[in-house]
Amino acid sequence: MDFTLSDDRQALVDVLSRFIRERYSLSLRRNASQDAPGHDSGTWQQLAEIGVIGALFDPEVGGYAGTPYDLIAIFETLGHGLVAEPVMPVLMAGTILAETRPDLLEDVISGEAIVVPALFEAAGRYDHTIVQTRAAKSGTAYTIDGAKAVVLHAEAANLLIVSAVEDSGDVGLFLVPTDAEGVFLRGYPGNDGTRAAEVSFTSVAVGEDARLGDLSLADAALAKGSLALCAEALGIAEWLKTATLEYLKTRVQFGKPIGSNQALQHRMVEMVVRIEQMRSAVINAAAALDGSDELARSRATSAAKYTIGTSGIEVAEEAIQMHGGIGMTMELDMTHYARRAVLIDHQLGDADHHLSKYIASAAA
Amino acid sequence: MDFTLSDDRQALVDVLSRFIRERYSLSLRRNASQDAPGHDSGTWQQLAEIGVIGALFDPEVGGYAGTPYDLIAIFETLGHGLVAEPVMPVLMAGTILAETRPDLLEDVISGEAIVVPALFEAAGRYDHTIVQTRAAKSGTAYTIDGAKAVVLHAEAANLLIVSAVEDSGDVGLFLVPTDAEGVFLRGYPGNDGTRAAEVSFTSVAVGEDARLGDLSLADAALAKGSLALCAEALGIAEWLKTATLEYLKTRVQFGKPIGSNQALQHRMVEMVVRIEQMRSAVINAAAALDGSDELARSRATSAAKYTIGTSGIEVAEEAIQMHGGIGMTMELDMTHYARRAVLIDHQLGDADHHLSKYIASAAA
Amino acid sequence: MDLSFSPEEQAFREEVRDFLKSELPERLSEKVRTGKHLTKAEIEEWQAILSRKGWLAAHWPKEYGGQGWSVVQRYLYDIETSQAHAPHVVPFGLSMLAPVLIAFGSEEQKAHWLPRMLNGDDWWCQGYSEPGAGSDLANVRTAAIRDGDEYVVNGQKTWTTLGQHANMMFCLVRTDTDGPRQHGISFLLVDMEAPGVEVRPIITLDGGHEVNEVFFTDVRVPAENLVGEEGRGWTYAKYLLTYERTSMAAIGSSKAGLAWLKSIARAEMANGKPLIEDALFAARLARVEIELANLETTTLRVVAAAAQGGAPGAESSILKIKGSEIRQEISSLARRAIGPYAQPFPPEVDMEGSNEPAIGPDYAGVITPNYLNLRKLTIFGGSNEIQKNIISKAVLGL
Amino acid sequence: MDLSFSPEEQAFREEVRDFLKSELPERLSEKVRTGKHLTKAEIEEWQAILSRKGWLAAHWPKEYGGQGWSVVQRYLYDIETSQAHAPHVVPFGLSMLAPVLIAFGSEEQKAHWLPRMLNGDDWWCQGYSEPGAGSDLANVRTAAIRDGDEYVVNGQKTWTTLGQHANMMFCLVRTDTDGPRQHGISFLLVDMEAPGVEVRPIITLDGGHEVNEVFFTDVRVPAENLVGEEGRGWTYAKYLLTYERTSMAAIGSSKAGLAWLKSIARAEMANGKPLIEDALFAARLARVEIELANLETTTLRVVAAAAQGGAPGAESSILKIKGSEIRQEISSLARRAIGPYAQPFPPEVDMEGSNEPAIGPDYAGVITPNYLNLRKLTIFGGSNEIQKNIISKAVLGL
Repeated sequence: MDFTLSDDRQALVDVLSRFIRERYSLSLRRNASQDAPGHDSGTWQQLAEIGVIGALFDPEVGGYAGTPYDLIAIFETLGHGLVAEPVMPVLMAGTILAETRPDLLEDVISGEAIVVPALFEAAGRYDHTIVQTRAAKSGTAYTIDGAKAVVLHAEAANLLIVSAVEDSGDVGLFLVPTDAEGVFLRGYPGNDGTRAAEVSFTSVAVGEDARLGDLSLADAALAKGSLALCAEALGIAEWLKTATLEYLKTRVQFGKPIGSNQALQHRMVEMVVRIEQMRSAVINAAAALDGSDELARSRATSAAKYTIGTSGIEVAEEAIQMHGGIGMTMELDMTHYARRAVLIDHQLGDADHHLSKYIASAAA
Repeated sequence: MDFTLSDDRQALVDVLSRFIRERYSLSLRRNASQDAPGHDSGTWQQLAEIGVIGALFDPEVGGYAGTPYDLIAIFETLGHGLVAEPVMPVLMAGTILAETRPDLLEDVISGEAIVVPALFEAAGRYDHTIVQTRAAKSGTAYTIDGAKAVVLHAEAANLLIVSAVEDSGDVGLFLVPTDAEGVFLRGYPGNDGTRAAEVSFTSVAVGEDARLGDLSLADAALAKGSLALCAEALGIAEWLKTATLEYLKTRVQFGKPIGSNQALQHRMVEMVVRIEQMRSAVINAAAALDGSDELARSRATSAAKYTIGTSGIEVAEEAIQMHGGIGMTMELDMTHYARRAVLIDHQLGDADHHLSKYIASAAA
Repeated sequence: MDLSFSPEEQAFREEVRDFLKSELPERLSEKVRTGKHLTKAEIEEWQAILSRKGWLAAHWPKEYGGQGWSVVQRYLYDIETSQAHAPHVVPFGLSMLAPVLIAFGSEEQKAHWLPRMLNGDDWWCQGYSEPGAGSDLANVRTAAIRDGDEYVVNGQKTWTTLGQHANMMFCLVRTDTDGPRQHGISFLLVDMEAPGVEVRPIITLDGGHEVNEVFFTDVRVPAENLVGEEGRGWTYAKYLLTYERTSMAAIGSSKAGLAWLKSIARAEMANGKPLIEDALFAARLARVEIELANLETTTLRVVAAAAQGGAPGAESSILKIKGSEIRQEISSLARRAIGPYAQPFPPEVDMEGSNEPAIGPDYAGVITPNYLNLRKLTIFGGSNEIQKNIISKAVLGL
Repeated sequence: MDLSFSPEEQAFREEVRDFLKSELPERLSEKVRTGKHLTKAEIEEWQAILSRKGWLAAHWPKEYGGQGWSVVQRYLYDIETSQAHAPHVVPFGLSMLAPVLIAFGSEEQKAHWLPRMLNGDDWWCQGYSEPGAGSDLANVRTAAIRDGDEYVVNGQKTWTTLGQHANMMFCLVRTDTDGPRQHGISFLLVDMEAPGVEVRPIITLDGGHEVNEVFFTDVRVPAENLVGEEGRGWTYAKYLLTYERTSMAAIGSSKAGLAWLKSIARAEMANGKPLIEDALFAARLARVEIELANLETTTLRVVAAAAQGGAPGAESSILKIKGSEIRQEISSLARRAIGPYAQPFPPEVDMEGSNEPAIGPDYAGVITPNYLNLRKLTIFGGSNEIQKNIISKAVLGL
């Protein structure tokens, strides 16, 4: 039993942390999200160069790491730096490509290509199995019609992995270039500084080789994506804790640091307890993902996303409250972390969604 | 709009309060609950004499008051004194008798007779409409077979009002003497100091006139009983607040009153806020009961029972916690109030039961 | 005990309803209902309608152009206007400065400023908070030094709500630095268009511009703009803080918000049925609805006590605590209700109305910003922590 | 990072399981599983079985008859015994006094008392708390005055768990009233059968008799029963308080309690279906199950740190806080689960087993008393408020 990071993993975290500290900033993040492509291409290239993209994937498919423990190390660090680059979507898409088109991964790992999944639709809410987009086959080609909702970093992508109902009634996954005729992206900034888009497909023609496989390929991608979000939320929560603690110690009101108020001290302790539990939930999810028990994996992933969703928001709200008025302003880095902490719950299924999944799997 | 007590009502409260202060005690209460009849007959007679039983009922049926506002004044006072007499069951039974056998009320009001309802069965949990006890008719007589669960103050009663399925399949209410042949009472003290019994009926023969009417007669009785429990819980919560506040001011630890701890101050404030909301919930239920809108009555009753159930337990648990070690002992009056506060939630439907009812009525 | 309103009060309520039905433009109420921001012109449009009816300052004494409404009437009016989604009247002049002027202002000040309020001539803002002071309002450092017939003001105010629209500010300034710090504070009326006044926006975490910083550099203010006596400003400010406390429960806003939330929960689908039928979501909705019904009666109890002459004291802090918690909970539930569409940040055009279709359901765009914006409720107006300190001390004697 | 146990640890776990399967009498485990109280004889029966196996004091160093288990082994042992519903070993001698004796006792004391513990000759109780002291353990007023070869002890202890069974007590006494109050405290072993010792029961709010008051009137204690140096008792007591902190998370007890709760929720019917299928109840169950799974890993992280030589510090207060909250929540849910049958107070015969049928379902009788009894978890052992103060100071530096 060992909860420490291996030397390799620690080295990667150190490099990534230093890169974020020295080369990334919230102003760069803010500017990038205002317009397409919605992220900073220079940052992306550098993330690829220092090996972060490669570390998402297995050596078998050309990556450098790729275990669930690598993922939590990377995403906790990205969360701590509030990096708004398409790492999580690329992890998901890459996970699908690794199974289906490993030849495409090389360009992804080098940073030349960005592939993101487009799996959710407006009518489906958090359920990716509700699909209305259609892929009609004629001869050796497919024609795709439909729309995908809140596709994270769609504008940054060269390729989308799109779920669509085939003539058989089953749902398949298709590789669709974002610049294909009939693909329309309506991009927007997110309330958390992550850019996304509504994506519509009107008679989009793709070849037979665009079909990657069926929807079940998405399961592993969604589990890894959820783990990544959980780890990111953990990094954010740790950052919020540090910032709030610092504020309690330095902010003077009525002649003494506000941290001398016992009521705030006890609430701060509750925040710390929550964050320790969040960390354990993330570790549990990683361990389950590392194992082979399908049910345990699904349960631990949902347990983690539930824990992160509820506690992450509590931490964010307490951080804002304890900062008082200044905590209401965009000027403060803290509020950007808090916004992201809240919105993470709205990606890949919120706490309610995952609690229900957890309960259903217990009954199963 | 007026939230003050009328002069008559205030006078009744004053008399009852003085009686409790001067003549009632927790040791008397404790002794009485150890064995049948499970309450103190002397106290009961005096409650009748000072008009408390009569004040439960309408002048039309021989009582002196009987509005929902009278009920909350009486039961809040009884709660504040932690009186464990069968007032609430008698209110419920009397409400049914007032509609069906007003001739029997005179003895109830004078304190000579005690009638209590036996409406719930083990399989029904909090749902009184699930009835397995049967009343078979032959000629002009009924034969009753079955069992009732946790019948409050059954041993104190001369008569029970028993729900039973008739040959038609409908459920009727029957008046059954506790000393009738075939009635067996297994009495026990409650965790809250209220005595109750498991009651079984084996070929119990009653006459045709024992049938009071159908089960819907119980609705008004249950609503009034719930209101009474809510008001009692309010009186208990107020008592717990006062006792805890006093303790915070006088108990010295680490050289200062524990009430100087801001963390406890803020929790004490939360207790106060809860109790103000409890009081409003009780008033809302009384107002709805006073009105004629069936749906509003059901909703406000369930809202109050839900509020009382959740907040009453919170108040009790906080009172114990803030008293520390001494709050764990039977020796302290406080713990008896706290136990009753918790167990009230288990009578006439708990917070979950009433929240579900509330939601169902909203959908209706 | 009697929870019903008197026939006169019922009739009044009907009158308010009728007025709203006929006079409140749907164009405005629809924006309010769906959480959109109103422009300055729209707010002024509604205030002019109220002014014509004589209801813009109805809570004022009759002699100054008010209706002399009772606390119960004011409560009913608040509830009805909120539930009809009428725009909020900007309270700074009408509800915050006016009572101070009426109680402590000179005859000249009353004669000059009160009719201008009724007429919509001035847009007032409040200058209490200063940077770093937080809930410690007596921590006033903005200096006003007497120089002949004028004060020269230097310093900074912050959290000035809608200060970008204002032409006048009432503010606390320090006229004396000796003695207990509450004593050297004075209450001054400052022309925002005077040289040396600079207003800078504060963008809040919802991305909105509602509050501002205001800088004073050698701003000259006529001495006649001093309200009451020099050095007594803290007394006036405290008088104002206890004024209109029952409105802090925000029952009307919460009721309107809850109705809107329910309509959203009926429209959203989760697991193949309307979200409002989801057991966990329905339970949360029911809990907050019950809390709100309880708080409405708690508020009425305070109102009734005030109507019988009892001044609402520290108990009204209970209304502030619970009222803010309920409004925040409703806004959180709305955010949860819209699922993935909590993510898109609405461009300005969406907020103001545009021809482009909304991103996601048309109600979704404002929900997350509203949730974020309402975090302020437990911070501003005396944070909930401060309210708990007040109750602990004043009510519980701890 | 590696969450798995080593092959050796896995093998150890299997060994514990096998032992429990073959040696733990079902008569005892069934009582533990269903929350019944064990008699003194039953506790001693189980301790004798453990003693024969050499596991009664397995955590002791080998030289004293222990197994020298690692922290991981101790953790696994705790989990397995709890989940198998083995009776709890009375910790006062074996886990609380013994470490102090081993660290600070004389050779004579170790040679005399430790084998007697393994042999079950003594039943130890703890004499720390005094009336009115609460979580302020240094508030010791029981006086021990040296008189030749003896101490004469006068005073009172309270909350003495299972003191009614004990023949020996280790306690803190005041041997010096000058100087800082921590300094005059000594650590003394007292024969409970000595003249002048009186034990009076405290009935707790669940109606049970678990704790006692102990009065000392001119009790003469041989000076050889002083542990370590006079005046250093506070140091020894604190050493003991930080010992075995990870067990405060009570993971094993909570897991066993949760399993029992689920079996009850499957048996109880609500609205025509098993309670466990009720959406609100299922959600509460799932929440506490998730919290527990998280806490288990939090505990393992502390255990792993300790295994690598890091001493569990104030972080273990986190385990106490969360562990007690989870156990209380499980006991609350059990109370809710049994509905109206939370009401009957079980007569003594029910607790000890009798031929009369239970009132209501057979699992119901002990549930409410257990819920009430477990309120102690957040009060005793350093209240959760004290734990928060500790974390605030020691971990957060506030």
